[in-house]
Amino acid sequence: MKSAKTLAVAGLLSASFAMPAAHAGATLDAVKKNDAVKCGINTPFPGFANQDEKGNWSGLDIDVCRAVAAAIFGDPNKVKFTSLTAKERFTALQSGEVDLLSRNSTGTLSRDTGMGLTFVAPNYYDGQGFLVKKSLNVKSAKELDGASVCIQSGTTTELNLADYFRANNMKFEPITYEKLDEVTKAFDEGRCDVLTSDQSQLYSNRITLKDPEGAVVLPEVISKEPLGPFVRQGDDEWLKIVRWSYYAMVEAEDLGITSANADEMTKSADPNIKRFLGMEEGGDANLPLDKKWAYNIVKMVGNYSESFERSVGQGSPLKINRGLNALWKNGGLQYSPPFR
Amino acid sequence: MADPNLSATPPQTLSTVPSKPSFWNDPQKRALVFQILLVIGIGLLLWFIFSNTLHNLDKRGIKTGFDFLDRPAGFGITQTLIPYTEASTFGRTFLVGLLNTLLVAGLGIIFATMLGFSVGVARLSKNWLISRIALVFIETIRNIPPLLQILFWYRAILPLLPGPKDSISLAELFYLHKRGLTLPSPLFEPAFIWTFWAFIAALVLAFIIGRWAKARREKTGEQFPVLWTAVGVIIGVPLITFFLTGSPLNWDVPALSGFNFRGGLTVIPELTALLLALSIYTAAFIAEIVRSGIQSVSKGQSEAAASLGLRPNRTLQLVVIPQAMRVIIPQLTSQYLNLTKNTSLGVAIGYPDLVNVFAGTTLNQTGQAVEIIFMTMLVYLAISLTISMFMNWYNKRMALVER
Amino acid sequence: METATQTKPEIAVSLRDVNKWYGEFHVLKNVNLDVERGQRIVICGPSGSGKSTMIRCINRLEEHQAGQIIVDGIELNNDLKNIDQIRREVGMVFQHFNLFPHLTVLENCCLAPMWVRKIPRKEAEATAMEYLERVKIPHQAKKFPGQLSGGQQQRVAIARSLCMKPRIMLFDEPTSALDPEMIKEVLDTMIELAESGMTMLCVTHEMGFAKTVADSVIFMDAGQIIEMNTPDEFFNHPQHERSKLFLSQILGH
Amino acid sequence: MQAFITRETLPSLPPPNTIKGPMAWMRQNLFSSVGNTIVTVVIVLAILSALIPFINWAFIKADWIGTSREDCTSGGACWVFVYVHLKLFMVGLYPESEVWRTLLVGAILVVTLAGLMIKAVPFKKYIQIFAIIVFPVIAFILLSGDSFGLPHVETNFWGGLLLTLVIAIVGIVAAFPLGILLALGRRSSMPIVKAICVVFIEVWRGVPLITVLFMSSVMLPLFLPEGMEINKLLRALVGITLFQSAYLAEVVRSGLQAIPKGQYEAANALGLTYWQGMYKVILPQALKIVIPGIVNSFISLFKDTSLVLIIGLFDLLATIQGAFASPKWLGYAIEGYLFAALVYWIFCFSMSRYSQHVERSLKTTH
Repeated sequence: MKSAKTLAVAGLLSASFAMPAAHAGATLDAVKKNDAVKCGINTPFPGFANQDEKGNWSGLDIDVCRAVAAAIFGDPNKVKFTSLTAKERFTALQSGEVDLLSRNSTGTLSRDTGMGLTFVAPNYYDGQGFLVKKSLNVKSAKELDGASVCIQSGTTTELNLADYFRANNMKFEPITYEKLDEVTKAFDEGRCDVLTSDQSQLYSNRITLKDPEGAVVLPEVISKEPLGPFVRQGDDEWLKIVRWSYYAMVEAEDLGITSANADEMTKSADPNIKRFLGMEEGGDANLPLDKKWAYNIVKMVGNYSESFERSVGQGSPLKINRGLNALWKNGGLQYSPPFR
Repeated sequence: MADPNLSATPPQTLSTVPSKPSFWNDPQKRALVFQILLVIGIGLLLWFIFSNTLHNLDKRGIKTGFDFLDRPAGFGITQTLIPYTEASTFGRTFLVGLLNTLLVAGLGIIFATMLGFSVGVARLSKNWLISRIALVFIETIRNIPPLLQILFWYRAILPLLPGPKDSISLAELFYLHKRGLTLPSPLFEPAFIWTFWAFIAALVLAFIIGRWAKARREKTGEQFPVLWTAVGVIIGVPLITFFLTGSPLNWDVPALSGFNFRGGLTVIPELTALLLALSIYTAAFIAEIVRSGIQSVSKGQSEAAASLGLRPNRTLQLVVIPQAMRVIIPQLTSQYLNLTKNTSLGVAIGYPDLVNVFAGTTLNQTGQAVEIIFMTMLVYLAISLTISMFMNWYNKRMALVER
Repeated sequence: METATQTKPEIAVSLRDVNKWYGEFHVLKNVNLDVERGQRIVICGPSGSGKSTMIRCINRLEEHQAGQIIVDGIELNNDLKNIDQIRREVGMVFQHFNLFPHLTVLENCCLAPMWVRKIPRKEAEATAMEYLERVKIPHQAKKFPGQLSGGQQQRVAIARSLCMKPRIMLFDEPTSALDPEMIKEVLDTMIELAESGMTMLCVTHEMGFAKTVADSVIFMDAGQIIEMNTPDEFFNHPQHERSKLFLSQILGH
Repeated sequence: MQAFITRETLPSLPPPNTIKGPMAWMRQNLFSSVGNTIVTVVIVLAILSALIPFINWAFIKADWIGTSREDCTSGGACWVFVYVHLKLFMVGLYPESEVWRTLLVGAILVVTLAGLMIKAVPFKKYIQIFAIIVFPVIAFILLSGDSFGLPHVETNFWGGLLLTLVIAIVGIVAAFPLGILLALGRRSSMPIVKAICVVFIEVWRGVPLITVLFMSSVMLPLFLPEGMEINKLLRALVGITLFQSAYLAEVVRSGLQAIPKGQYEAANALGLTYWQGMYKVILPQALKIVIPGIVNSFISLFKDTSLVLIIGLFDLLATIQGAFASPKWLGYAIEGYLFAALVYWIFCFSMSRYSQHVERSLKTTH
C-alpha cells in the first residue's frame, strides 16, 4: 500500500521537524508566534462563557483568558477560544490544542498530580448544590431520598453526588448527560426531580428554565469546588504568567484600582499601587512581560470585582452574591499574594 | 527437469529451466521487495505512533495499563442489568455498559425484524393503499439520520408524556410517564423453579411433537397442526405446573411514593427512545431487503408451485421463503450489525451503553484514553467479526446446498 | 361408463367464448375449444398471439375475464376449491423449467405429492423414482437442479408434473430455451408420454413433434384461433393465408 | 376431428369497465375482497384522523414569519423559530458580511454537479477534473479566506448545513483515492499487501463511527509528536476519511469483481503494465459500475455527519438543537427536528433517486 508508506514517511519527516516543547518558556514562545493565546473554554454557559449571536465571548472564565492576553500582548482580544466539552477539556490542554484551560474546572489532587496538568488558582470558589422545583416542596437535600437526579457526566459533581447519598444512606437514580444544556433541559422537562451541579452553574441554569421562579437552590453545599484555570505541567514560566495575571485582577480590587480609574491611579503616591501599575521598578519582578502588564490587565479587562459583577453578579441575569468570592478583607476567600 | 524418456536426445544448448530474469524484472522479486518495504513503512508508522503516545503519556504523568479496572468507579448508572453500586469497580462499569449495549441491540433486532418483515410484506400487498403506506414509511425513515430520530423521540415526543404523579395508568399496574414505563416486576418463590423446569420440559416436548409430526407426515402423509399444538404445550404445561405448585409467584407492584415509583420495574425513556428510533430506522432497511428478497424469487417459481397444486401459503412456505431467505439473510445480518453499532448513538441521549459509561464517563474520570478506546473498539470488533464469521459460514453452506 | 365414453368422447377441457385483456390489450378473443380426453393438441402461432396465455388460463395461472373454461367437468371461477382440484389434475411444463433450485431433483418431485396429495414420503419417493426412470435420469435424483443440463432439467420438470398423476398436461414452449442438441431428449420424453395416452396441450413450434404425435394442430394469431386441423392437413395444405405465411416463415429456416 | 377455419378477424375490443378504468382499478387494488375492503376503510380513516390534525398544526394554523416567539400566536406550528434562525442553521456563525462566499461556493457546487449529472452537457472530462481538483481549492479559498483580500474565517465559525456539507464532501472526496488503493490491495496477489488491506478495512468497518470520532478527538493528539496540533474539525475529518475509505474500498472492490476476467487479460495481452491497465482499462469501467454504490455510501456518510454534534462540532443538527435550547426559544423542539428531518430528507432522497436512476440506465446500457 503506497498510501500507507507515504503516510509513514510524512510522519517521520514531521517527527524530525517537530520541536520538543518540554522546556520552560516554550508555551510563551508558541503563544507569541501565534500572536494569540489559545484558550480552552466551556460550551456556551451563562456567566462563565457567554456567546452572543455574532460568536463573541464574554464571562468570568473568558476574562481570565483576556487578562493573560492583555498581559502578554497588551491586547485582550488576542485570544483564540476553543469550546470544549467536559470530556475533551483535559486532552485538549495536554495535547497543546489550547495553551490554557479556563473552563470552571475543579482543582483536585488527582487532576493536579496525575494528568500532567497544573491547577493555577481558584478564580471562583464554588460548592455543589441542588436545584429543585418549588412544587416538590423540598426544603433540604436530606429529603431527596429516592429522587431522580440529573448530572453532567464525567465531572467531580457526579462523584460527590454518589458520596453524599451514600453517606446519608439515601437512594437516587442518576440521569447523566454529556452536555450542560442537556442536563438543564432534562430537568426542565421533568425527566428528573433534582439538578445537581456547582452552585454557580445552578444559578446559571436556573435562568435558562422555562419558569426560573419555579425552581429553588437548596441550602446544602455538599462539596468544595475551587474552580480555576489549568495549564500544562512542566512550563513554570507559563504557569506563573497565568497565575499572576489572575492575581493581578484580585490585587487591583484590593488596591481599589478599576478599569475606569487605572490611569488616574498611576499618579497615586502609594508605592504598592505604583509598583503594581509598573510606575516603579520591582512590580514586574522577573516575568518576561511588559513592565505595565498589570496595568494593561486592569485597564483592558478590569479588576476581579468588575469582572465578577458583570459576568455573574448583580450586573448579570444570574445575580450571584460574592459570598466566598468576596475579598479576604470582606470575609471571603479571594486573596492575592503581595505584588512585590 | 528434463525427462530423458520424453525427448530422447535433448539438445545440449537448450536450458532445462527457463532462463532467469534479472533481479529487478522478476515480478516475484519485485513483489517481495515491495512487500518488505511496505511492512517496514507500516512498522515505522506504528512505531512512530507508539513512541509518540508513550512519550506523551509519560510526560503527562498518565500511567498506562489496565490497573484502573480494579479501582472503584464512584458514580451511579441509571440502568444496570447486574448488581452495581457506586463502590463497584471500573471493570464492573465496563460490564454494565456492555450488557446495556447488548440489551438494546438484542431487543432492537427483535423489534426491527418484526416491523421490517411486516412492512416488507405490506410493500408487496395487493392492496394499493397498504403498499403505498409501506413505501412512504420506507422512503421517509431511511433518509433521515438515525441520530436525529433518536433525538426526536427523546427530546420532542417522550417529554410530552405526563410526570410520574399524573401517569397514564393501566389497571393500576402499568404506568406510563416522562420517566419511563413502570411495570410490576415478578418476585419468584422457590417453588417457581418447578414452573421453570416445566417450561423447559414443554420446549422439549414441543420439539418431540414436531419430530413426531414430521415423521408421521412422511410416513402416512397425514398433516398435523404442529404450530398450534406446540404453542399450546409451551404455554399450557408451565401454566398447569404453576397452578399445581400453588402459584409461587408474586408481583412487586409499583406504587407512587415520594418522587418516583417504588417497586416494580421501570423501562427508562432513554431505552425507549433508542429502541424506537433504531428499530424503526433498521426496519425500513429490512423491509426493503425483504421486498427485494421475495421479488428476487422469479415469478416462475410460484407459478410452478401453483401448477403443482400448492396453495399460496404453502408456496410461500415451501418455495418462496426458502429461496428468498438466501438473499435476505446475508443482508439482514449486516443490518443487525449496523443496528448494534448504532446503539452507540445512545450516548447522545444519555443511555448508559458501553460508549457512554465506559468510553465516556470512565474515560473522563480516569484519563486512560488509550486503554479505554482500545477496549471499546475491540468489543465492537469482536461482535462484527463474530457476525461476519457466521455470514461466511452461512454463505459457504448455501453455496454447497445450491450447487 | 365405458360405452358412454366410446359413443360420446369425454371432454377434458372446454373453452367457451373466452376473452382476456392485459390492460388495454385484448389477448384472447372469443376463444372456443374442446379437447377430448386422450387428445394431443399442438398450438402454434407467432409470438404474442395469445397461445401461452390460453393454456395458462387452463390451470388458472392467468384469470380470464369473460367466457367459461371447464376442465374435467369443473368450471374455473374464483372458488379456491375448484382451482385446487383443477391444478391437481393438470400438470404444466414451463419454458424455463422452473425447478426449485433449493431442493434436490427427488425433493422437487416429492414436494407436491407429499403436501398436496398427502402421500407418505416413501411412497412419494418411489413414485418419483419411477417417473425419473421414465425420463431416464434416475441417477441424478440426489443432485440439485443447478448441476444438471437444460435438457435434463426439463425432463425432471416433466417427471415432477407427472408425479402428481395429472390427467392433462400443458406444455408451454418446453424446448425453446434449450440448446439444439438437448431438444431431442425432451421431445422423446414427450413423445413417449403422448404414446401412453395422456391428454396434452403443447405450445411448441417443433413441427416434427406435431407431425408425430398430435391429433390436431391449432394455429393462433392476434388472440384468435385461426385454423385447426390435423397435422397433415395443416402442414401440407394450410387454408388461411396467415397460416401459410407463418409456415413459410418457420419452414424457410 | 373437425377441421376449423375462421375467416373473420375479430376486432380488438376495449376492455369492459369491470377490468379497466378507475372503478375497476379501485376494485382490484382497494376492495378486491371483504378483508381488503375492511383494511382499506380502516387505513383511510386512520390516515385522515392523523393527517388532518397534523396538516392543521403544521400548515393551516402555523405561524411562518416573525422576529420572536411572541409572533407565534395561533397555536399551530411556530415556523418563526426556523425563519429567525435560518442563517444560523445554514452557515452557523459565519460572519454576516461574508455569507455571500458560502452562497457562491454553493452555487458553483450546484452548477458543477448539474454539469456532471446531466447527460447533454459536453466536456464531461474537464468538468470532472474541475470537480475533483479545482473545486475543492476554490471552495477552501472562498470559505476560509485569508488570501485574495478575503478576511480569514476560522473553522469554528463554520456551522450548520455548511459544516454538514463540508464534512460529507471532504469525507467522500478524500476517502476516494485511499478507498481505491485499499480495494486494489485487497485483490492483490501479494499476501502481505492483501492482509494489511483486509485488516484495515475490516477494523474500520467493524467499529461504530462514534468511537472513531472519540478516537480522533481524544487519541489523535496523543499519536502525534508534541506541539503538533490539528484543529478539531480537521481531526474529525481525518477520522471520517479513514472510516469512509474502508466502506468505499468495499464498494470499489465490488466493481472490480464485476469486471470480466477477459478485460484484465486483454489489458495484459496489450502489454500494459499493472498500473496502466488499471488506470486505462479496469478502473474506468469499474468506477462507472459502482456510481450507485458510491452515491449510496455518500448518503450514509451524509447522515452520519450528524454524529459530529456528539464531539461538539456545530453541524445542522447541533445548531438546531442549540437554538431551541436557548431560553428565548424553549419548547420548539418538534419544529426544529422536523425542519432538520426535512433538510436531511431532501438531500438523501434526491441522491437516492439519482442513484436508482443511474442504476437503471447502467442496466439498460449493459
